[in-house]
Amino acid sequence: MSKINRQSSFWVSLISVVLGLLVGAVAMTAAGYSPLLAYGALFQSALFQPYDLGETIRTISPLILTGLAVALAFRTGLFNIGVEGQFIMGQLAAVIVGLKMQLPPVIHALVAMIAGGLAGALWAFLPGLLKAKRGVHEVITTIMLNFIALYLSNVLVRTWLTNGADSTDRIADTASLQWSTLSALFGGARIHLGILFALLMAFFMYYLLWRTKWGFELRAVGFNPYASEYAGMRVDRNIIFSMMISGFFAGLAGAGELLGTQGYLAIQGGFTGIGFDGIAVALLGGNTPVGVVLSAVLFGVLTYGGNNMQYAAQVPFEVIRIVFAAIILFVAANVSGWLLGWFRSRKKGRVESHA
Amino acid sequence: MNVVEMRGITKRFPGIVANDRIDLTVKQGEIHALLGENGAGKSTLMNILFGLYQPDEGEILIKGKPVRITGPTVANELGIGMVHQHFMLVEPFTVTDNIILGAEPTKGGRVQRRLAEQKVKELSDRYGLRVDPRAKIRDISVGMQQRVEILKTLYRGADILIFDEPTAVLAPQEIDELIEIMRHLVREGKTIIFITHKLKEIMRICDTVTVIRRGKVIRSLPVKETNEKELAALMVGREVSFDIDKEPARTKDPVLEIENLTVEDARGIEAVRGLDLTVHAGEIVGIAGVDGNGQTELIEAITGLRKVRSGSIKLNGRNITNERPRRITESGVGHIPEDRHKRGLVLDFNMGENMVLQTYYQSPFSKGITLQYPEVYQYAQRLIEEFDVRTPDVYTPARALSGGNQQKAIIAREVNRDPDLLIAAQPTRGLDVGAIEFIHRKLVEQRDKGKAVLLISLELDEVLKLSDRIAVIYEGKIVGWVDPKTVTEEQLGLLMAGSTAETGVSD
Amino acid sequence: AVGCAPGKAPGGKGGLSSGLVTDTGGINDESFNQTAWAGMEKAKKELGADIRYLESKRDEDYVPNLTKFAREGRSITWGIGFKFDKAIPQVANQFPNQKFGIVDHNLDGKIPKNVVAITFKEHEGSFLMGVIAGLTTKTNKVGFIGGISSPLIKKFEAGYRAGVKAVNPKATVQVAYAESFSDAAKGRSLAANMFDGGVDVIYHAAGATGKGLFDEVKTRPKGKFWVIGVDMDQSRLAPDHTLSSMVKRVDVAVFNEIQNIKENKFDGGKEVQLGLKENGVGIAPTTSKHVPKQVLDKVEEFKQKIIKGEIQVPTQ
Amino acid sequence: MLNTLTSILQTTILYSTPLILAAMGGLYSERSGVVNIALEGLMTIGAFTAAVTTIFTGNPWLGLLAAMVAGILFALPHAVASITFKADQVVSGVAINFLAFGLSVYLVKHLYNGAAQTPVVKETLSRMPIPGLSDIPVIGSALFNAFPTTYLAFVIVAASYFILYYTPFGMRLRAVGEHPKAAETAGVSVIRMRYVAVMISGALAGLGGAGLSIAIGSEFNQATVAGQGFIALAALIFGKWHPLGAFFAALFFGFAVALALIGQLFGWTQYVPSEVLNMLPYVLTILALAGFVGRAEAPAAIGKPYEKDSR
Ligand SMILES: Nc1ncnc2c1ncn2[C@@H]1O[C@H](COP(=O)(O)OP(=O)(O)OP(=O)(O)O)[C@@H](O)[C@H]1O
Ligand SMILES: Nc1ncnc2c1ncn2[C@@H]1O[C@H](COP(=O)(O)OP(=O)(O)OP(=O)(O)O)[C@@H](O)[C@H]1O
Ligand SMILES: [Mg+2]
Ligand SMILES: [Mg+2]
Repeated sequence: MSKINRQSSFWVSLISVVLGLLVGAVAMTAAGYSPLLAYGALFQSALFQPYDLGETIRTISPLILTGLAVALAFRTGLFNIGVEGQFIMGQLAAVIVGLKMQLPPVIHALVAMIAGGLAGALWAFLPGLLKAKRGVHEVITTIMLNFIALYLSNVLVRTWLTNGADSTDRIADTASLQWSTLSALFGGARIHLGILFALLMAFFMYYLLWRTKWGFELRAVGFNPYASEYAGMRVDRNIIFSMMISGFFAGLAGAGELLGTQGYLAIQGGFTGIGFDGIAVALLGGNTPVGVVLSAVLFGVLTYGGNNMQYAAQVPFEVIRIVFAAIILFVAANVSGWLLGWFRSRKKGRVESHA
Repeated sequence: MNVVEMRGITKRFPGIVANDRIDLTVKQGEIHALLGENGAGKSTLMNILFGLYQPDEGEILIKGKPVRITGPTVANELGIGMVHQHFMLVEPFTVTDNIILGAEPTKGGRVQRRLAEQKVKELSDRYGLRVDPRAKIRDISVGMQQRVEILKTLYRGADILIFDEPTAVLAPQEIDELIEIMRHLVREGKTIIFITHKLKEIMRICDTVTVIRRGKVIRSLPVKETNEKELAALMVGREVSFDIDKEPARTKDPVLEIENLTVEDARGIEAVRGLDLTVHAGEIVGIAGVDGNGQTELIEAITGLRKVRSGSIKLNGRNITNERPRRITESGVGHIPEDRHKRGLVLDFNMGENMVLQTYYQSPFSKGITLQYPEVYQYAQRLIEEFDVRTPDVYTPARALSGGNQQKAIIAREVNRDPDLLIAAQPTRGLDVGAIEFIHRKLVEQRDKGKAVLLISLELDEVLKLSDRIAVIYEGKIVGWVDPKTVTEEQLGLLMAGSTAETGVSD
Repeated sequence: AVGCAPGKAPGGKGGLSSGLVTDTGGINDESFNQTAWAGMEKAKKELGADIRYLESKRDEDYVPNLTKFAREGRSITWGIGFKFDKAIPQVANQFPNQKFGIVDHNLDGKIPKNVVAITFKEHEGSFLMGVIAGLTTKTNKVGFIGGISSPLIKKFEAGYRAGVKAVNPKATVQVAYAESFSDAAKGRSLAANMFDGGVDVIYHAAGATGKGLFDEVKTRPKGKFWVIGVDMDQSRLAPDHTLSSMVKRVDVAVFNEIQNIKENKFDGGKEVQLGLKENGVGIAPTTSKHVPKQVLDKVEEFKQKIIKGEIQVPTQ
Repeated sequence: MLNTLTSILQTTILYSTPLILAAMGGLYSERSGVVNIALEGLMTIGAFTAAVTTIFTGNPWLGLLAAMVAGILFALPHAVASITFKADQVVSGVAINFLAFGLSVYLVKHLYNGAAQTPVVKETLSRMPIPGLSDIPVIGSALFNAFPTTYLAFVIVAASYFILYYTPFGMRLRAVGEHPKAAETAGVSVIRMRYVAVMISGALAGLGGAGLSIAIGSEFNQATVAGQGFIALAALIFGKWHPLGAFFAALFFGFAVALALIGQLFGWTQYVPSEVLNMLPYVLTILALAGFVGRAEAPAAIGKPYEKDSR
């Protein structure tokens, strides 16, 4: 796990991003599209209009949280591939609170968010427990729990939350994370306060892991459970704890999406993929809070702007996924570090030969 | 005839020249010792000879012919085999599979295990290397694992054998056996390069010794013309004292009292069976025994890392049986673990963090829920200076330190917590004489401060030198107590092998 | 907040323009998105409308996609599929001067003035499929495979059941839901098990899951095992085994509304229900290939009864 | 009753075949020490290639072959990144998943006029009864009237067992995954073994994917694989990285799916909602893991890039 938490420098990441965009350009050119037109449309639509900017930020918010969820687990030696399921549970809990409880404005939203976070934490508790007590690989349990969450959410929407409808009613306005002043600022976009939660959690993760004694334990257990046990730390408890915090982040992501963006919960035919994107966000961000935020911004911009590429340049959105893949590969294989090294040595060689 | 000639070998690692224009000449049929401090460059040189590393400069001649050894396969073809410092054995494989790996006899695409087992058997009979061809590596003793390593080289027809610190992990009997084996091999016409930190062994069986310091050859000379003191001085670059000035122990109240202790190992087999042991304040009790007789489980039981089946452990009169490690640590137990990489350090944490591994939550390192990093680093800085841990700074990850310095750091941490009972398990394994000297002094210091020290070591010398009393462990029981001042190594060896005590002092 | 001023209205004859936002199935989904687009293309050809579409990757994309067309000032912006039930009113309220259309949902009656909601009486079409199945089965066992158990799909099931019952009271209907619109393997397994259990006609409303049904039936003897398709004429998936398909004329609906706009006859705030009477649902033209005349006559007879209101087809 | 058993068995086999193939693929890679979370993506690319090739050539066998080749090609970047460039293997696997998914859907849209799925594959592989055997009651029509991919899967499981434990190649592969340095000193090239293993894994996962698009199903769309690669990965871990273990784990999963499906046909949905029935496979897997499977011993060197110059 040491390598996975390696922090790559800003330049290395930036070069990887540029290389990744180049790969996308090649894919587009090969298929006869115009990359310039496409990328132009992408960035223009993601950033230039207040409305789009607001929507881009909205896209970024859950990515930060699911990225943090994966990153925190990685930091503590766990692979939480179940963010997707914890996300769904977060949505479910938030919609239940949003529909079934009556509370004053701000409090209602807060309670719903916390309920979502806790539901995610609870959903991550089981894999944590099984890992800690029975040594069951968390990858299997979390994959299974993703599917269970999906079906559970669907059956509850259909039977308990509605009278057999496809989607629930809208949550009470008191529970909404949308803030009209903010939306108005962004041309009526669905930007919502979820972004504040996301940034807050990024700071929380930093503070927890690197400033508190619990974080010290979590990291120690992640790096070396045997030495942690020797040092008197409760390895099993820490595994469960870290799965639950990870799940909490994921649950918040789901709750934020529900209370801020959607406002209702619908029957789902499959996963949203925000949880899986979180894996990529975390890895690209080197599993640090700041890195996660930055890579979520990148992913968010590409994802939201990518929708416009098809419209403006007829380029299928999927080329964005190819770009993601290339960026991740380049960062992971440290291709840019390698290139930089090669470039420097060439420059040095030239200087020497001149001397 | 010179079978191996290495000329002007240089190998650089980032930030260090591990081998600096080294010349080494090994004659046919000799046992040639390589001696040097930790990090002197011995393993690096041998890895080059075995083709694992490529030298930056220099040339190698085997049996007079210049060669380029680009990989272990080439080395094998040249008749070079190596028994590595850290065993190169695949744990879940059988002995036979490990030996034939990479050179499997096949028929119709299928590995001929029957035939291979037969070959292994023949080889092991011929050289007196007892192994069970069908046993899994993870189930056999370290000694047998080493014999498997030797068989691996012989199976490939090696006649130049490199042994990198083979005795560091062996019990005395096993060392004797190994030495017999080495003599046997030489009689069969093999040549051996032998790395060890133990001067006694060099004096016992080697013909020539080459001393390396900081990557350079200091001297190469026939063993007959030198002695231990001179070798030690050559190696370290100064005089080394072998004797510890030890005043007689001033024993006080019992600190550790163990009664009728039973502990199971990882596989659920009883490893400690009704063991009794008492350690008093102000004494060092050594535990002598062949590896695998319950030492590990005993330590783990005392420190709370393993559940106790029955019996009791008391510390300063308080029952600590089956308490959590943290409680036990807090009640005054320090522990230098036998596996420093697995238990002792979080290699990816920096030195500062490692120095407070057990105490991070206490004042002044913690305030409320937050860690007080300035205090942590201050404290670590102090320890590092006090114990002469060689590290660039306290922010350096533990992984970057040499084995000796890692060990010093652990000892600094444990001793500084000022525990009433200090458990030292294999505290000097693999370390050079300089480091050993330092650690021995620290242990005696603790004793003199009135602490109880429990020393577990496979190194008989060490046990004899440091202990005030020696308990011999055999099959999970203390089978006898001996007085280190009067007992002979032979008597101790017999006891360790399970023969009932006829001499010895009672508890 | 009211959306910013509509941009320059896209060209097209008389400024007629229309935007279509697909649900997550995409434009060429061999289902209602594709049919809807066919209606748009007809509008382009016959009415000179400027047409564009946007595909949604996730449910969250509906609103920004609709907003995009609204801001462009398109004459009408469509949300295709019941999943737009929350997005359409939201955007319609933000852009009160723009027109919108939703397919497959009536917004529970609370339809904004600038929205037309188009629903289909799938149960009526499904009833006819039930008639065909009930008259075709030799084993008196017929099957239904649903995608996700949702009210919309239950409507198909209910109509089908009623149809079977009306012509063949002895027949039983075996029902299964794959809980997925995309798992062809599940669809195939369900179909295989139904067939092995004696069922000889299966109707589906399961999207791509239903394709497994065609994969399975193709491997079975002709003339003994039958399937019935949905949404479009699916006969080409298994020409020798497809009895019929229940087609939903989303294209007609979409085209009609665009035409209404052109002729200034747009009538928002209302649900437009398209049933057998309006030719919004019906049986595929290829039905006559395997279904004998007397059965087709029977189907026609029931169709007329439903149109006249003599038969009320249940919806659940 | 016997009929039901046959049905359950048949569905089990149908559903587990792709899982078995992909899990066998994962087996090679992971036993050599390379984590393969890319199974999902490799299956995707296999399914895509098989469908398109079969549509173009009309020959599903060519489709299978092409899927294997494509699987190998897509496993290569994973190998290069994680073996040569020593990238983190999880990261690189995740990247492959993105790449495979993105590229295949991108190409489908490009090739077929923006469609989200390929046209229907006409010449799919169909069930191949084995004369004689397929007439055995109960198991006959389930086991011996299966898709060619199923027979392939069975053969590959048996072959993998033999290869891993009885051939030099398998011994070396396992050694490389347990203790690469030991293998290297014994003259085995760790790098080459791992490359080969990852490529085999691509071929088999590609084959598993092909089964989905040209045997069980007859098209490729973005939901064709839908998480089955991850389930295959789970089966591999569940089966403790052993060919037979993974095989039975995949069968177990298929069996649970079969129960859920057949349960519906028995009208169990009167008592429980169909969503709950469809949860069954996942719940059963967790119960099995928690109840009696427990701790799994991964290959010791798994996930660790091999660096020659280190200890
Ligand atoms: N792979 C490597 N990368 C970087 N530095 C290395 C590497 N291997 C060895 N070194 C450095 O080279 C020097 C020589 O190491 P070597 O292992 O050869 O010492 P040694 O004499 O065998 O020590 P010991 O007695 O502890 O076994 C050490 O300072 C070590 O730090
Ligand atoms: N990959 C590497 N990169 C950098 N330094 C390395 C590497 N591998 C080894 N070293 C260096 O090797 C040295 C440790 O080697 P050395 O052989 O002295 O340890 P050791 O005494 O053998 O440890 P032990 O016997 O406990 O395993 C350290 O100085 C470490 O920095
Ligand atoms: Mg060494
Ligand atoms: Mg050493």
